[in-house]
Amino acid sequence: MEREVCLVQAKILEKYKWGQYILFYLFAPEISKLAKPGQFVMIRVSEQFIPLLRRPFSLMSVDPSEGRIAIFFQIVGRGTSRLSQYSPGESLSLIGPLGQGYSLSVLKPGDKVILVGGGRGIAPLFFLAQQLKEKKIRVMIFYGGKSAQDLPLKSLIEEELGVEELVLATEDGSLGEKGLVTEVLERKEIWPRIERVYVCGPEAMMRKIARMIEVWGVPGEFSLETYMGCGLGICWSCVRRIKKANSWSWVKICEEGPVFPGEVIKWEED
Amino acid sequence: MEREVCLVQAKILEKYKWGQYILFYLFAPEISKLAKPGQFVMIRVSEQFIPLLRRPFSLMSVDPSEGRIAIFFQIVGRGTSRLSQYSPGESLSLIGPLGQGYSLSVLKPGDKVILVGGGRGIAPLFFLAQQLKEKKIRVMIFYGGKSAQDLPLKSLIEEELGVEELVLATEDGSLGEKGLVTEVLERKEIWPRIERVYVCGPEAMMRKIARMIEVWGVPGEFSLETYMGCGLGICWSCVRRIKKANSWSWVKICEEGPVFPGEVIKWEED
Amino acid sequence: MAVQKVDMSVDLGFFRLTNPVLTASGTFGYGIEMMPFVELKKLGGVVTKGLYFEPREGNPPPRLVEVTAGLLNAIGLPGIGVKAFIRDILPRLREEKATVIVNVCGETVEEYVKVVRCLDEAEGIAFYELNISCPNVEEEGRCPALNPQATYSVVSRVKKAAQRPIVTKLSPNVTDIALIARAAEEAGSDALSLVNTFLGLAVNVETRRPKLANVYGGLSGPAIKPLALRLVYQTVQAVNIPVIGLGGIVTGYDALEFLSVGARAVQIGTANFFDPQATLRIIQEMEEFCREHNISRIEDFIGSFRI
Amino acid sequence: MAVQKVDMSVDLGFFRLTNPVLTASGTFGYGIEMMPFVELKKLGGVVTKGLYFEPREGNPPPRLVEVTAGLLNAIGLPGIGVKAFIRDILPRLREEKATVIVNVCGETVEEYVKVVRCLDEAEGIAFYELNISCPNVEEEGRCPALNPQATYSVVSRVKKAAQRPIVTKLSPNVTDIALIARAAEEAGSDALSLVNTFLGLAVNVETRRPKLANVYGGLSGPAIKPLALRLVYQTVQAVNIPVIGLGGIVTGYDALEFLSVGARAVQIGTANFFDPQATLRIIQEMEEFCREHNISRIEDFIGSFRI
Ligand SMILES: Cc1cc2nc3c(=O)[nH]c(=O)nc-3n(C[C@H](O)[C@H](O)[C@H](O)COP(=O)(O)OP(=O)(O)OC[C@H]3O[C@@H](n4cnc5c(N)ncnc54)[C@H](O)[C@@H]3O)c2cc1C
Ligand SMILES: Cc1cc2nc3c(=O)[nH]c(=O)nc-3n(C[C@H](O)[C@H](O)[C@H](O)COP(=O)(O)OP(=O)(O)OC[C@H]3O[C@@H](n4cnc5c(N)ncnc54)[C@H](O)[C@@H]3O)c2cc1C
Ligand SMILES: Cc1cc2nc3c(=O)[nH]c(=O)nc-3n(C[C@H](O)[C@H](O)[C@H](O)COP(=O)(O)O)c2cc1C
Ligand SMILES: Cc1cc2nc3c(=O)[nH]c(=O)nc-3n(C[C@H](O)[C@H](O)[C@H](O)COP(=O)(O)O)c2cc1C
Ligand code: FES
Ligand code: FES
Repeated sequence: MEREVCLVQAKILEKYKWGQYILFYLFAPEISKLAKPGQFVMIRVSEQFIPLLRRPFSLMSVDPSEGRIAIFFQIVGRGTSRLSQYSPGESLSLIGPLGQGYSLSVLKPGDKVILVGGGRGIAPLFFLAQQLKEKKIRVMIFYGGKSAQDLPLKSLIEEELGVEELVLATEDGSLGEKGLVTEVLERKEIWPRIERVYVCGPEAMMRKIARMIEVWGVPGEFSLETYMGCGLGICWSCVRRIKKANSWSWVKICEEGPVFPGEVIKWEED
Repeated sequence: MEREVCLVQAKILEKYKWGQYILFYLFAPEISKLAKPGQFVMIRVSEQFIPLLRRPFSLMSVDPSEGRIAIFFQIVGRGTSRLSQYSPGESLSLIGPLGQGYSLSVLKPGDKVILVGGGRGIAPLFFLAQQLKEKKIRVMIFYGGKSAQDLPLKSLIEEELGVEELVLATEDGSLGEKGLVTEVLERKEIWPRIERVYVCGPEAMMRKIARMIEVWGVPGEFSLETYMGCGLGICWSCVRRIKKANSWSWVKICEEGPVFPGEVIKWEED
Repeated sequence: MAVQKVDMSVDLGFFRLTNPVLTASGTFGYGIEMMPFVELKKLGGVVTKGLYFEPREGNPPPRLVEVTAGLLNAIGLPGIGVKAFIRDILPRLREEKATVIVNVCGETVEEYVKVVRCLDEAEGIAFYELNISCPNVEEEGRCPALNPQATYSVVSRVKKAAQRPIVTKLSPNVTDIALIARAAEEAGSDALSLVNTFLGLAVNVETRRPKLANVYGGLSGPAIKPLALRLVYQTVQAVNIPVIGLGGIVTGYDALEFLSVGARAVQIGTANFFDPQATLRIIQEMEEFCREHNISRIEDFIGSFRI
Repeated sequence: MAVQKVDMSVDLGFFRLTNPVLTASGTFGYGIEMMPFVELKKLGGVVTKGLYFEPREGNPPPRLVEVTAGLLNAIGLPGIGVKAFIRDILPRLREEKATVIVNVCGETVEEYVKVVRCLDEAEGIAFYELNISCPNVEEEGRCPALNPQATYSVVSRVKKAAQRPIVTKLSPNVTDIALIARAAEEAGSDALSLVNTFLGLAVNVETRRPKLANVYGGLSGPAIKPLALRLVYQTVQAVNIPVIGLGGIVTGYDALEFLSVGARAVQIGTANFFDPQATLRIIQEMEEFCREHNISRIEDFIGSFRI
């Protein structure tokens, strides 16, 4: 457990904003060197006590040569709202990289994989795609949201990731195919050719995909979200039911996750 | 007690900063119309709960024709530090005007008065001098501080107030006469020609002046500072010992003050 | 199909409030101080600053100090006394058509009774709130609210004397609130209100002296909300009389938390200090919530909490 | 003439701490999780997460919710059990030269004794902290810490069994902390620590359900500091054994408030979650204060509070 984790002040280099979505590029060389796709950072959003706790955000893009990392987040409450007010030049206190990421080592060049991201869930998949590209894996991204506004990373994906296929899905049909990303995924009959699926998004979406791939026998990895008090393994707040030695245990997502293979996850019912 | 008091959002029009001293011009037409020198406003410095309470600030300058008011403050703690971070264009929640101001009605044109301000205590006296000027009262201002940096309003006083005499005093002698403002005041043998003294500053300074004028038999008015929970007369926190019907009572400074004649004030010993 | 008009009135059994938002004693003066900001008749009720029989000076300052997300106060219950209240204040509150609830204090049980008898003579008061957390009522400066027997004895004596309904205001500084709540109920209290402040201390490390002249002070404000809510919920489960909840309420959402666990009304305290219109805003926010959630009567929301 | 080097060590009588800053149980894992941030031997001591005899699952989530300036938690004391601790964790803490204090839990008095006996066999533990706020020890889910008799009975039984000194950790949810503190002292406790968390509740108004799966949770963090400080001061006055203070400490200044009222050491809890180096920073800030105020030994500052 002697992890390499850093506590750093990271300067905001660039900021982009699309409605409720924000993208920060930060200067955090130590973290950029250690980070693996699927890992996250804990960010202190206020030096005051409100909110008190750090907030977890996936690493969305990493460039160790420039010492840059990126986070991409949606404003959903007090903490993210406060975070969205920071500007380039200001610094944020970051802890990371934390958690276990997606596994890439099982893949070999030429393999074909699917990445499915719902809304802000695209964040860790972007970083994953960067690394898959380097490994010459053929990547197909499904990127879904309620409407066009929820897919702000479309252009960046097209420009930077060079993926084989980018399928967009919106519930209102305002961009890409109309429907839930899971429905669009179902329509495409691609499963037999797929080596692995990587998923991040709302619980309901992930649960559906987990069922789907069980049927097709394709291995999948899912990035779970829970309430995280510390991100460091010391508060025991972030537990989910995970199958271990054939029984369901409460497992700390911040330490053993947030990414797990589909078959060990107990999905939350609505 | 049917007071005219307003709760307003006041936009910051201009901001000036000299070290730890800040001057804000605010757009608050209702308050500007009602305000009298010596009155104050309660300002909410954070929409979060830290700090929780509003902070009291004297009205430092008022221009009803333009709907402008000014506050001048020193950064001394959390609240003033937070307040100092606001910028022109942003708005502040203000309640005012509050309290009883200095009495001017006793004076007639040609009368000579002294205003003694220590540090940030100059604030209410600036506004007072504006009105005394209109009433054609001859004004002499004593403005003291530790060193030159503590007298940032020097130029503004010279430019705007057209006072008969401005005496500056600094403890380190870096501007004006060297010594405590009370020492400088003592050296000038001016008392016999003076109708009234208006004072605002640290407790020790005010106490010394109160003793001085008692000897000379010159009436004086002093603006007191206490911890104010509300400024509205509802929390009973702001009390000082004030002589009423020949006995000392705990009196709410925010309602019956902050300005009192010297003879009714019980001074705090160090 | 959304609800247009929400019925915000709540029935305490002995009194129907036009809405569930009252002011908390000691945080709204005698009411009239707040008239520049609040039309008093729009409130469920105005609870006055605690009144003893005689005028009182209160503690020496500092009486109040800000702490993280709260206040510590040791004001010491200064006030004008019950006669001046009836003479100078009450007529103006009546003019304003305010629902007046008088917070009653006493240094002895006899004084409580004396205050209530005096108030009984006056018109324009809806009911009384008995502040049984006043210091010095029993020996050793401990207040009756900490002990079921003492609570029973004060409340039953005052209840017998009073011609108006009585709400007993409980202290949170106890191991088992249900015990105290039941004692007050058995003594005949018509309703309960809680919480009063939590006993706290703040030290100035430079001077190594207490920040309050009185040494200890009562903690109020957002910091105490989860504790107050727990105590209110436990009290609601323990008694059959109405419970009025308070402690750290700043928003309509906060107030709804208290109603959800079964409080029939709420009081707003510290929030008045930084937002003098907090009471009106909270009423509005609650109404808004009801409209959005198709709740036509706020009473339907009360007690909706399910574990 | 300013003090160059401050002697930060404090004597608990049965143990001398290199400095007065310990971690609070349940907020620093088993210590090793925090090695990326804190050199453990620089701390006065590491208090472990509460240990039962067997491994435990803890409560279902949500287990933690943020409230204003604090947390509500109902983690439910999950853990690896005392044997795994001795086998897997303790050797690594010893390697790090950490001063190890084990927080001991039990569902029954027998379990407390069993845990302590098991730990007695192991080397590298400085002393024990008895968590008598564990639920379910007595009937009705109430914990021994709320009652002087129950406190006496657990503490005296464990004290007799244990070969190492025992610090009893008290709950703040009581009317009279002095009663409980004296019961623990009489039962032979070598020291006391307080406070554990304050019982609270938070409701999701949308769903009308508790925000924590366990319904109630314990409040910690800056919100509770004035309440904790009051309880620590009252306890110091009530007993003759050393008292360790905690509750809402975030800065060296906060820690000094506790020492000023007589605590001989402090524990840092919630602050670790948002500032993993809070403990080291607090030591530094305290040292800085001592240097600035010409205090050469931190022990000279302890108990310097004057009313
Ligand atoms: C490992 C991990 C990685 C994440 N990566 C990203 C990311 O890259 N981009 C992004 O936009 N978001 C990400 N999230 C979610 C993000 O942490 C939450 O949206 C954020 O903490 C909400 O904070 P808030 O103060 O704005 O919301 P709050 O005001 O605290 O709550 C608003 C809503 O968000 C929910 N919420 C609060 N905290 C969490 C949490 N820790 N996890 C899940 N839901 C929560 C609340 O239940 C509530 O419904 C991630 C979460 C985890 C656990
Ligand atoms: C009627 C009145 C008018 C005032 N006018 C001005 C003004 O025009 N310009 C100006 O700079 N200051 C003025 N003050 C003082 C100003 O209100 C305080 O400096 C300010 O509230 C401190 O807030 P803070 O959060 O920065 O300090 P805190 O962090 O709260 O405390 C810092 C220091 O200031 C002291 N302090 C805190 N609040 C008060 C208070 N209400 N009164 C006195 N001391 C306090 C504390 O005891 C402490 O020593 C006035 C005060 C009163 C009562
Ligand atoms: C400055 C102040 C004065 C108070 N005076 C009284 C009082 O006179 N009588 C009383 O019963 N409660 C008094 N209280 C307690 C409040 O009525 C209320 O119970 C407490 O503040 C908790 O509510 P809050 O968190 O909304 O402020 C006072 C509280 C404060 C802050
Ligand atoms: C998430 C969490 C877990 C805790 N677990 C324990 C525990 O296992 N044993 C214990 O005695 N106290 C436990 N506590 C209480 C703390 O040790 C401490 O008493 C309390 O949090 C107050 O201190 P603080 O305000 O500095 O956090 C826990 C507190 C928190 C927040
Ligand atoms: S978030 Fe604290 S243990 Fe996982
Ligand atoms: S400041 Fe509240 S009564 Fe004066």
